[in-house]
Amino acid sequence: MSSTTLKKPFYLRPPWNILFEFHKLEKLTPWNVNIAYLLTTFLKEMEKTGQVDFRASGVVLDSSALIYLMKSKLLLKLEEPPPPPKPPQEFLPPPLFLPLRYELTSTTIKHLLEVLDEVLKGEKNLRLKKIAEEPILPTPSEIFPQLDIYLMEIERQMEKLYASLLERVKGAGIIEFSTLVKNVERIEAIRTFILLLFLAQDERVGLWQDEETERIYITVGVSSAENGKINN
Amino acid sequence: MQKMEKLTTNQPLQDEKMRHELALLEAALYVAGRPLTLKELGSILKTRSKKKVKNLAKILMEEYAKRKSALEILELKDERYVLQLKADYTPRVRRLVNRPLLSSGPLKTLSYIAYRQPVSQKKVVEVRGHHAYGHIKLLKEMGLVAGERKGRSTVLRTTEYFADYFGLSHDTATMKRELKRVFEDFSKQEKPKQ
Amino acid sequence: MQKMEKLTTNQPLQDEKMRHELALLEAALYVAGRPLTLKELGSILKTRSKKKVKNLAKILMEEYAKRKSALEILELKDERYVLQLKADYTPRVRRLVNRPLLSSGPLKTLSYIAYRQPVSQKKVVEVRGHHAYGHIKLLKEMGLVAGERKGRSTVLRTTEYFADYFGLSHDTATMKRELKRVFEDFSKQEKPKQ
Repeated sequence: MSSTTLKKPFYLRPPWNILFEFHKLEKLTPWNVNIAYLLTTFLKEMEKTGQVDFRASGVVLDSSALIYLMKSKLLLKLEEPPPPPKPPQEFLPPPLFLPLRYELTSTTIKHLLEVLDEVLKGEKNLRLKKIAEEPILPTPSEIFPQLDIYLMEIERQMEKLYASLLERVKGAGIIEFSTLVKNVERIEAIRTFILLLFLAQDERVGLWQDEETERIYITVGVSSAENGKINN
Repeated sequence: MQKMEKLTTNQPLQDEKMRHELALLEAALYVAGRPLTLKELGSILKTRSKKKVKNLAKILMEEYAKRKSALEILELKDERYVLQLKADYTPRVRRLVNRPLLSSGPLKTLSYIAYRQPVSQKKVVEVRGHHAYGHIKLLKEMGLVAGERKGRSTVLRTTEYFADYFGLSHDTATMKRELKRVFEDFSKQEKPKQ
Repeated sequence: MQKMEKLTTNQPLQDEKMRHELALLEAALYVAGRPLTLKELGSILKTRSKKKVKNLAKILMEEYAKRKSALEILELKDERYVLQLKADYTPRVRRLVNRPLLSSGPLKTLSYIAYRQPVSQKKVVEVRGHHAYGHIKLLKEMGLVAGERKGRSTVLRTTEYFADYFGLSHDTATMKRELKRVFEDFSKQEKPKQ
């Protein structure tokens, strides 16, 4: 043996070295380690050589405890019921692709058009509903896309009002605004007035206001030249 | 073809009539895309003779079997006939089908249920995972699988519609034997490719 | 058959390969039930050679023409091929056809898209209600409608399959004119009844 071996304390040689090399200890089967023998011979050797080292004794104590711990853990494990035998691998059949069959379908272009008819009616209603929900004068950003529909609607209302005016004055004559909007809601009265403004602009009716009474009069079926203009 | 020629060599008119009837049967099976009964087929041929329809259907089946077509005509248990694509071709052309088909997940669940039936829903979910709940719902909606409450658990099995769809026996034991054969054929085909 | 034998007498393996390819073509045309392009057919045969596909399609067409089948394979003017029932047979078997292409909800959504296309998905949902999301998904799955992202919105239009199914032009503008015309004729016919 070389001199370096001689300088090493006895307990770093086998069989005691196992108690000082923890990484090896953990890999051992604890049942293969005879702790009683190792400890007895360790003490005897220490006495014999006179190399009394309490740090070494401490490490030996620690290692022994560790081996006991490993043994007791194994014992506890043995107490546990054995794991159930693994069930035989379940046979998983491959996916069952449904047979492919061509099937002529009964839908014709006539069906498509029948339902299209309904859908377009729905679309129209939606558009009208939207118009009704919108303020009479839409915000500028919305004017452009809606302009045509909006104007169309105004024109329709103008015609309606004009027809009703003609009927009420029996062809030609004057009617007072308050009479026209009697028993109608305020908002409806305002709408009627706006429509009258449009009609007046087209020179189809004349509007004028009595300065004293502030009453508004509408002339229908009389040429605009004969009509007074609205007085402010 | 040979058989037909033998039968009708001396009857050219008869032969032509038969060809027309065979074509009508083919047309009926093609457009229906589902199994048709002898009665339904008879009504297309304007005959009440089930025997006649059966004979013609057999001839058409044989003709299809002879030419190495991708299509087949099968006779199902209860004297119904169906024209369909041979199963071997399904994986290759599936993506051309213009209607929603079941994807392979639900189809795997279906084959498991078919193979193990009657089988508890719990077992199916255990083997196929939690997605199987959705698959089972879908398969029930399609009428391929039916569930029956037994105490606290649900037992699943395939329906008669399922058996018809695949041209399998309505008898569970026989069907399972038939399916086993289908799966074995399938694995044989699949393996060399991979 | 004769042609094939001549081509491949000395190549039994080649012959078998070709038979398989012909069957694949047949399978593709059968399940699609609509005209397929050379490209689509090529993708099923796993070839990029349009010439090869065309040759095979021609052979299959001839085979179909030879046997007096109720089915025919036609070549359309834009090099597309379709397997279909010969028109003569339609009236006789029409009453076996009872499954609609779509139920009424999705069909309505489809008709609206066809009439207003290209139309934003938002607009479709606005007019048809929230169910339309499901309808659009289905229509896409069935290859009747295609969607294209444009900025933050999706623009929907019908596909060639849609045009083929209803016998309309592939060109959107022409199709819309056709639809409008048919629709107007239809409305005129309908009104006197009411």
